[in-house]
Order: sequence, then structure tokens, then C-alpha cells
Amino acid sequence: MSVLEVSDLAKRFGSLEALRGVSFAVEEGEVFGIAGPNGAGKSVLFACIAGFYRPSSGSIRLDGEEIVGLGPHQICHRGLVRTFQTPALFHSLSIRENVLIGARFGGAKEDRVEDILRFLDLERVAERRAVNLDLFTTKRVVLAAALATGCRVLLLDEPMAGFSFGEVERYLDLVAEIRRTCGVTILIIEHLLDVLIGVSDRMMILHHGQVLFSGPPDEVRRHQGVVDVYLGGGTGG
Amino acid sequence: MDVSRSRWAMPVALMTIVLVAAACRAPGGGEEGGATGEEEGDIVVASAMPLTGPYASDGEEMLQALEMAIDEYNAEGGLLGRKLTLVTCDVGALEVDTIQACAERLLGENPDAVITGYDDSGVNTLAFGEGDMPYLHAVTMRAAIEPVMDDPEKYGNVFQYDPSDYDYGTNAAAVLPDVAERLGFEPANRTVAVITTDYAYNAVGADAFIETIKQQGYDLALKEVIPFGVQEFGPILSKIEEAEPAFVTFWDLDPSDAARFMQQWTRQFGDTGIRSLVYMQYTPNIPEFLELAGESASGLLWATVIGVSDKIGRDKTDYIRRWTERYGHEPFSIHPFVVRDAFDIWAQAVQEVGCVECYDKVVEAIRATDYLGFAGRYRFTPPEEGQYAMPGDDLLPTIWSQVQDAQNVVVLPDVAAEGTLQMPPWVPQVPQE
Amino acid sequence: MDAFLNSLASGLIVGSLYAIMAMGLTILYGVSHVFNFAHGHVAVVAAYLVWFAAVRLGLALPVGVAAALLVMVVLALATYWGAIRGLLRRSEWGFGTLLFTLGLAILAEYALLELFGPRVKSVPAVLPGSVRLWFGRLALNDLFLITASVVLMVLVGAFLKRTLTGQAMRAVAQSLPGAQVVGIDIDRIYGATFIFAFVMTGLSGVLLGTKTYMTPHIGWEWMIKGFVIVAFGGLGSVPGAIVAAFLLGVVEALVTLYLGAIWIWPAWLVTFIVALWLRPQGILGGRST
Amino acid sequence: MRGAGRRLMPLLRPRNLVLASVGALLVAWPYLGADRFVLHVAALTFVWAVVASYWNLTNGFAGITSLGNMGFFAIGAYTSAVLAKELDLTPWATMPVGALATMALVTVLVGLPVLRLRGIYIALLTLAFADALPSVITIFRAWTGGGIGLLGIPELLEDLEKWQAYYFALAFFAVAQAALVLVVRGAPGLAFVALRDSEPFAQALGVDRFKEGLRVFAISAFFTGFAGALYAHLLGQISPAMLGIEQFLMVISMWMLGGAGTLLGPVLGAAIITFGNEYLRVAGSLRLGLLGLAIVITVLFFPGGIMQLVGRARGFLTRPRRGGSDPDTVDGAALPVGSGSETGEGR
Repeated sequence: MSVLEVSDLAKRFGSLEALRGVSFAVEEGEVFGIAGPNGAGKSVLFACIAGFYRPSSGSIRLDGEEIVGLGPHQICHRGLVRTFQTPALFHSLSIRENVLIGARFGGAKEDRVEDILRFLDLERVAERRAVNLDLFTTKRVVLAAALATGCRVLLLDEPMAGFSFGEVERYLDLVAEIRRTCGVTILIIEHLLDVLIGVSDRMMILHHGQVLFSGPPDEVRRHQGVVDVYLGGGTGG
Repeated sequence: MDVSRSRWAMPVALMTIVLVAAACRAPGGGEEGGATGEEEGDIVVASAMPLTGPYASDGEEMLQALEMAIDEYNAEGGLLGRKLTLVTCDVGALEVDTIQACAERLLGENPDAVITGYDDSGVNTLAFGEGDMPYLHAVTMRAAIEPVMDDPEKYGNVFQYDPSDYDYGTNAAAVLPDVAERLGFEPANRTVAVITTDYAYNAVGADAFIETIKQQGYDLALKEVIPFGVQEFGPILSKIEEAEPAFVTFWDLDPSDAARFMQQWTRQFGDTGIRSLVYMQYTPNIPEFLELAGESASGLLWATVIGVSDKIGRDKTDYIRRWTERYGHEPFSIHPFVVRDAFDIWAQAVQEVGCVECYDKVVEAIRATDYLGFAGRYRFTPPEEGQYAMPGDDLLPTIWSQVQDAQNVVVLPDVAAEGTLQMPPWVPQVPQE
Repeated sequence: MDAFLNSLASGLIVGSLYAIMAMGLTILYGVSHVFNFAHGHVAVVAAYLVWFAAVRLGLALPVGVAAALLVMVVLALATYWGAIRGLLRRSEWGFGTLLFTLGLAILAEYALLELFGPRVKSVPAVLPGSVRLWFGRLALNDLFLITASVVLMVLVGAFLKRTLTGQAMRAVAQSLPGAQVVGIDIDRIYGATFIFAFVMTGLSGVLLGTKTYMTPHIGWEWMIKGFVIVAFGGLGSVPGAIVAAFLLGVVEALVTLYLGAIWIWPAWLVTFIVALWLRPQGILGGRST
Repeated sequence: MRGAGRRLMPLLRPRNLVLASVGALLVAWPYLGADRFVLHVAALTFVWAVVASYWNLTNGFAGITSLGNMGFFAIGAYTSAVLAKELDLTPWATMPVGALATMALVTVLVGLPVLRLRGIYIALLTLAFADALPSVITIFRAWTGGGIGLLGIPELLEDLEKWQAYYFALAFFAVAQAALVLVVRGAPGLAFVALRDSEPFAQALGVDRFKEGLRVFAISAFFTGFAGALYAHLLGQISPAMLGIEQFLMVISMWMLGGAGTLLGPVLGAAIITFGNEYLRVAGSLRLGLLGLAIVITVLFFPGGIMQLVGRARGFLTRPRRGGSDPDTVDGAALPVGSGSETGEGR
């Protein structure tokens, strides 16, 4: 059974159709990459799955159970956490407390906090306030807080935007490590096709709110529609 | 989270210390409550009064009356040759805890007497009764004299220098049928309407009225408990119109409420007519009432258990002259007169016994008072009966006035009457069937 | 039936009082998101000024009103440029303005107490006399109040729709960043809004002064009543406030007729909870804040 | 790393030492010759400090703009007083009942509807709630005494002395403050800091605004109700006047002037305002003017309240972990308060 199953999802804002008939399924333990040009509806999709938007129609099943209509915190309690493209940490708290929020309210045990801090190499800075951190540390804190909830499905929204090349490498290593040791299913939105192809087990391309392509990463480049969109849209892949 | 645990430990420790300390023994702190000052310093008169909030206009005159009294006594060499000083405290909107705080504060000054106009809605006796010095107040409430009845030992120093709210009710029930008879007023039925706030001063009087008038065979057609500040009496007037009770009684201390009621009453019934007499407790005595209600109040009857009439009590002209000289206008209300009466009663008692700090003797002397003041003759009931100034036509008469041509005219009792009762303009001349 | 009609008339009168109380408050909130705790006191200050001019100085009523409104303009400018403008630039602006207006209200009460004393005052009725209808008499002044509240509503509506300043105010109300983008001078618009709201509020105080009389203390009552009505109708919505005011006025009259006056506040509260449950933005409040 | 040394160290921080000596001073005060009046006002101060602190919990910490806390206070006071009087129970039993009743009533009647709303609407509904109470008290006048008030409420002890009242109030204050520290440093406090800093992220991590809000509401109602009950039994009489505008302004000024969103602010505010108010009663109406002036000046020049002044003088009295050089707080004294930032969409 798929961990996450989205079928015929639609989201309209007034007359604007952000998502139309989106269907896909994610299997347990895989890394599922999502790409698409700006305005393709990637973030809206995440917002719908994580309960921030209520879909106009369609269904979203987590472990076979319908989660449409639940609030973000309820969906988190069921084991699905999303992160945001522009991360806003809890700036008046320390890094440890940022992670603690996830552990305490996400429903996991709090003794995970130290392990997670160590795992993401945040131990040394744990007492620092989460303000004016460099981007890579920020992203690691976000990951740590998300993992602290004990989630089984993690939605990462363009986590590597703004990274240097080296940082991208290190981040991808982390993702792989998380997947290996924690057995977390990961959905990842990424602008850069290359990066996504490297890390994903399967991929999906969204365009104008619709699924353009869905399948193994190595087939993406051969798909005519994707080529058209990415070349025609002027966005290098 | 060991950090939070350590923060938790501190208050717990503190609390333990507190409880242990509390359990240990009585500290010597505030033991003295009564008189300690044997020294021949100033005589301290304390007073609590509402200087801010909704009752501030009364409080202002009470303060002026006391200041004038003290200045006048001091100009004459003080009392027993000692100078008088005044300490005051603002009781604001008469909340319970402000009165208690005021009492604590004023008692802390070791006053030789507490003299107020009114300072409270019924807990003053308990608060000021803590001390031994004589305390004279005109709160005009049953709640203020009940503690004295219950514990004359402890509260024997508390005097209410006028009758109480309860007496308004019994008096109105006794006098209204008499007024009807004198006027030749023929009611449509033998019912009464009561419109009252829930404020003790009003509610106790209203309840006493209902109780007493029922014994005379009247039925209660309507009882409306209203909040202060009602803007539109339309719905209530409609109910009155249907019931057409013989007496409509209105118990609301706020002069603007009362003024609105009369304006709307006269508008509603001025030309269609209604066979009802309208009575109010005290409120038209507040000068703003007539200013606001004006002509529309004509025909209204009202009473005050302590009042000022030219024909009763001692001559007021000189006092009014001195007041006007000092403050630039004549007294607005009765407070300048009655507060001064209370002050004089106390001062006379002190002079009689020849000492100030001998509180028991001064209290005894006040109990024996038979003093003719501006408002009438003051004589107090025994402590077991609450120690308040007795009502009575030859003592403190309940003064009935009627508004005639937008003026207050004293109509009862006969000894004080300045004019005669007139049929209210809204009562139809020829009884209709 | 007459009793019912009579009560209904009372309800409309009270409703118009409430509508007048609420108007300035809702406009100010709608445009600037400043919740004016001194609203009631601004109204009382104007009422006292008119009393002073008309009764103490013996000037004609319109002259007094004009003078009072002029003072309102000055007060509005002083409040906005002297304090609110600075407060709005802080991250804590909502809390800061709330607290500031609260302090201002207390100061105003103190000033009135010192200047005019604690005694009850009233503004002379604009239209003395009364008119006879089939179910009873209505005071002309009350009819005037009902008319005035409706006329004011229409005028406010026209001002917001037709004039350039009004349009800019609406633009700011709908979206502050949007308004800034199209080049609206926010300071100017806020200043104008404060003037507009203070003048409206002052006018309301004068109208209220003819009916409910005033003491330095009464501003709180006016503020709280206005507060509830504005919320009920939807913050920032002028028609909403008017509808809510008349609705509550009529509810109040009927509750008084059938249950007793003491049930007014509980009835308000229940109506309020139900209304908010059904429409969390208030009756006609379009914007969710 | 969790040895005794590390646990003892924070206890010896200067901040805690100052607090401890202030505490000791408070305990010793009646022995140091404080008179009746001072003890009376001090006891009231403790009660008001608790009310102000928990008002600050909902508004200053949790960003729930409640204006109805005096209503909670009155419910606690009346419930306990009526039970003790009518059923002839000891106040020690009725006070917790009063507090629990307040918690239940407020959570169901106010919390559930209110927490579905936002910002200023919460303020309005809670205010309407508190303003409806005097009518309710009047309607049930058979028990409550109506506008006359309830007199002769059983006191905590027979012939309660002022110094006893003082210690009871102090003990209650200490417990309430300890509980407040737990709440603020504990889960609800953390949740609200998180919601304020970044609401979407907090929600994504499983923070439930409604549940936490309800919890804070319940806790606040419990202690405010308890304070009301204690107040009733300390004074022996209560009346609906406690719901009047003056009392409301006083208590709200306590935490606003003291410093919203700080732990010590409301306590200092309560002390200054209660004592100032009582000592200024001799000054008549000037009291009002001074209060108004104090508020206006504070807002304009010291938006962090008294705590900002204290914080400026000594950093350690403020909240060292969450204060510091936070760009969003003023001199590290005040935490943001929900009212404005929440309702304002466009700033």
C-alpha cells in the first residue's frame, strides 16, 4: 500500500485553477521528486497535502486514511510534516528549543532531541538563538525540527534554494542519510532538474497545475512535454 | 529542561518559608487600632467620600461642607482649644475594596472622629466600626445599621444620622394613599408599579414599599428591575399603560435616568392621560434632575427622609450666606446642611464631655443627643435598634415635595408645607369609564 | 399592538443612538486599524464644548457645534501626528495604539472633571417638541436622531465613494501595500481619516448629549456600546454598524417589553455569540481581519 | 552533565538571588512593623498581581486579546462566596471549587466560541461577556444579593487579622507565580512563542493553536477565579461594582504598564498601581490624571513598560534567554503582543 495517495486533486482560488486533476502515489521509503516551472502549483500541492489549504476537490490519503479537512497540526500528528521554501525559524527560541517544539507538539518522545541534534551536527550551536543563522544551518534546524516530530513522511519545499554547490552536496548526503537511518518517505520540490534526478527514486513534473510527467528520473529528459516546457519556458534543466 | 526545574524550586521554597512563617506566630505589626495619641496635637477628623466617578458631584459638596466647618471652628479657636485637621479619602464608585482600603487608610491616621456624607453601599459600618472613635454617616441604608443591631458592643461607635432606605418604602406606602385621598384622586384599580434599579439604596426601599403596600390591599401590577442608564422607557411605559396602576413608583438614584423617565412619561401620557400618581425616591433632590427634566416633571411627587425646609430645623440663612461667600454659589443639595449637622453633633458632644480622645464618653454623649440642626431634630435610636436618627414629623420629617411649574414645592408634612398638593397634569379631570 | 409599536419606536430611537455611537469608531478602525479606546471620550469632549458654547456662553447652537468640530479637527491632527503616527511604525503598533488611546481616555475624563465639574450636563435638544402618531407620541428630537443617523450614513457612504480622499481611504482599507504601490500618501490619508473620524465622533457626541446627557464618566459607556455594535456589524463596515445598531436597539426594546430591562446585556451577549458563530466577520464585515 | 553542581548554579544567579531576598523581605515584612493599612493594601496587591499576571498570560504571552478577565475574577468570587454562605462550607473548600467552576464556565462559555475568532473580535466578545455579568448577578439576586452585593461572606479564619490575610495572599501569590512560570516555560508558553514567531512552521510541526489557547484560557480562568475567591473571603463582602470600569482600568494598566509579555512586569505594575492608587486617594481626582498621564508617557517613551526601565538598569532581571538583543522586542523587555500584529493585515 502507498504511504501517500493523492487522487484527482483540484484547488481553485476564485477563477484561478492552481491544481487540476493531480493524482499520484508515493511508496514507503522512497524519495519522490517534484519539479515544474514557477507557478506550476508545486507549493500549492504541498499546502493542500499538509492541510494548509483545503482542496476544492479530490482526495488525499495517508496510510489509506483520508486527511482532507484536517488541520496542519492534525496531519503532523499523523506523521506528515512539510517545510517551507523561505524558512522562518522561531527566532526568539534557541536552536534546541526549535527542535524541541517539533518533539513536544509533533507527538514524539522528547528524548529524541539530543540524538537529532547530534545527527544533524547541531550540538555545538544548540544553545544559540535561532536568529541570524547562515542558510545551511537554518535548513538543518528545519530538518531537525521536522524529524523531531517523529514524522514518517517529509515534504521539503525547495530546500536547497540559495545553496552553494558544496552545500547542495552536503544537503543531499543528509537527505540520503535520513532516508537510510530513519526510513522516512521524502517528497522534495526542487527547481533544478539535475539535482532532483540525482536524488529521486521517482519523479513528477507539474505544469499549469496538471501532471505533465510521472515516472522514473531517467525518463524525464526524454519526455517531449518536459523538454518543451523547460526549454520553451527558458528555464535551464 | 533542568532550567525550568530550578526556577520552579525557588518559588516553592519561598512558599514553604511563607507558610511556616504564617503558622508560627502573630507579628507585632498592626496591633494598635485605637487611640494611642495622648499628646495634645491636632484633632484629626477623617472622612471618606466619592470625589471621582458617578457620585462625584455629591462628594464635592460633602468635602466643601467639612472644609468649611473645620475652617470656621479653627477660626474660633478650634475645639477645646485644639486645632482641627481634616484627612480625606476618595471612595470612587463605592466599590467594596476601595471603601475598605479607605477605612484602613483613614484608621491608620488615628482619627478622633470619622464624619462623612455617604461613603458607601453598605459595608462602611464593618470597615469603620473597627475603630473606637465616633463615626457619623448618612449612608441611609439598612445594610449600614444592621451590623450595629447585631453587635452593639463592637459597632456602638457607628451612628447613621438619618433614617434608612427601608423607611422610604414604609413611608411611601403610608403616605401615597393619603395623598390620593387629599387630591380626590380616583385610581382605575388598586395596583402599584415599581421601577427600581438593583442598587441597594433603591432596591431595599422598593422592596419595603411592595411589602407594606400589599398589606393595605394593593396588588403589584408591575415590577421592573432596570440597569442604570436606560435610554428609552418606551416598553416599560407601554406596560404601565396597560396596567394603569394607582401608583407608579420610581427608584433610581441617577438623576439623568429619572429625568429621562419623566420626559418620556409626560410625552407618552401628557395628552392621552393616565390615572396614576408618580412617586420617586429622593432623586429629584439632586439639582440636576430639574435642570434636565424641566417642565416635564411637573406633577411628580417625591420624598426624602432627610431634607431641608425653611420651616423645619434651625435657621439656615446665615449658613447659606457664609457658604455663598466662600464658594460663590448657594448650596446645590442637602449635603452641605446635613454634613454640617453631623459635624456639629460631634463637636457638641466633645464640648459636653470636655475631652476628645475619651471616645466612649463622646459616643455616650452622641447617643444622648437631642440636637436641632438644619434638617430637623436629631435623636438616635438605641444601639440595639441600629443607632440611627429617628424619623418623625417633630424629629427628622420625611419631606414630600411636588414638582409644580418646574419647581420643587414642599407639600408634606403640613408643618413644613410651602404649597398645596395639585392634581398631576396627566390625570384626566373627569373620570372616564 | 400599540405596546409593540411603541417599543419598536423605542428600539429605533435607541438603535439610532447606537448607530451614531459606532460610526466614527468603525471608520477609524476600517482604514487605519487603530482601535480607539478614547472614542467615547472624544464624543463627550465635543458634547461638553457644545454645552459650554451654547449654555454657558449663550451662543447659537450651530455656532457651538461648528466651534466644537473645529476643535475636533485640531485634536485629530494632534493625536495622529503627535502620537499615533509614531506608534504605528512600531512592530507593536496594535497594542501601543490601544494602550495609548486608553490613557488618552483617562486623561480626557480627568480634564473634563477639572474643567466642567462632575455634575450632569445636557446639550439643548436640537428640535424641541413632539409629534402625535396613532400609537403614541414621539419627540421630534428622537425623530431627528433617527434621521440624522441615516443621513450621516448616506453622507459617509457618498464621501467614501465619490470623493478622491474617500476613495483613497477605501483603497487603504482594502490593502495598505496596494495603496502604497499606487502612490497614495499614507500619512495624508491617515491624517484625513483621523479628522473624519473625530469629526464624526464629535458630532455623535453632540447628538447623544441631547438625549443621554453627559458626565465626564459617560464616555466609557458610549465606547463599550459602540465597541460591541461595531464588532457585531463587522469592524470597518459602516452599513454593518448601522444594521447592527438598529438590530440591537430593537432587540433591546423587545427584551425590555417581554422579559425586563435587566435581560438586555445577556440578550446582547447571546445575540452576539450566535452572530459571530454564523459570521465570524460580523454581519456585513467583508474583510476577515 | 546533570550533576548537582549544574543544577545549583542557576539558583545562585544574581537574578535569583535578588528574587530570593525580595521574597524573604516580603515574608518578614509584617515583623518589620508594617501597619494595618500597609498590610491590607499589600494583601490586595498580591491578589491583583495574580489577576494581572494571568491576564498578561492570555494577552501578553499567548496573544489572545481577552478583555473579560475581570469577569473570570467575579465568577470565582461569587461562586465561592455563595457556596460558603449558602451551604455553610469552609472557604478552604469553596475556593478551589470556585476556581474550578470558573475554569469550566469560562472555557466552555467563552473559550470555545472566542478561540475560533481572531484579535479584536476576541476582545469584543470577552468584554461583552464581562459586561453581561452584573445583569446575571442581578437576575440571581436570591443567591448573589444582586446590586446590594454579598455581605457577611465567611472569612478565611474567624476574626481574620490583617497579618494573616497578608500571609494567605502572599502564599497564594507564590503558588500562582510558580504555576505561571511552569506554564510560560512549559509547553503552552513554548507553543505561543512558536506561533508568534512563525505560525505556519509551528502548525506544520504539530502546534495546535486552538488547543493551546483553550489550555491557556483554562489555566488563566482557574487562577483568576481563585484570586476572586480569595478576594471575597479576605474582604468578607463583594458586589457587582468589582466589574466596574475603574477596576477594569486599574488591573489592565497593571500588566500594560508593568510590561506585557514579561513575568515580573505585571507584579511590579500591580504593586505600583495598587499602592499608588491608595496613597493618592487623598489627592482626589488628581489620581485619574496621574494614571492617564502615566499610561500615555509609558506608551510613547517606554513601550516595554516598567520592565523596560528595569531591563535598562540591569539586564539580568529581564528574560535572559528570550530577551537579549531580539530585534522584535524593545530593549529585550517586552515580547510582542498579539493584538495588533494579528489583526493588522497590511502593515
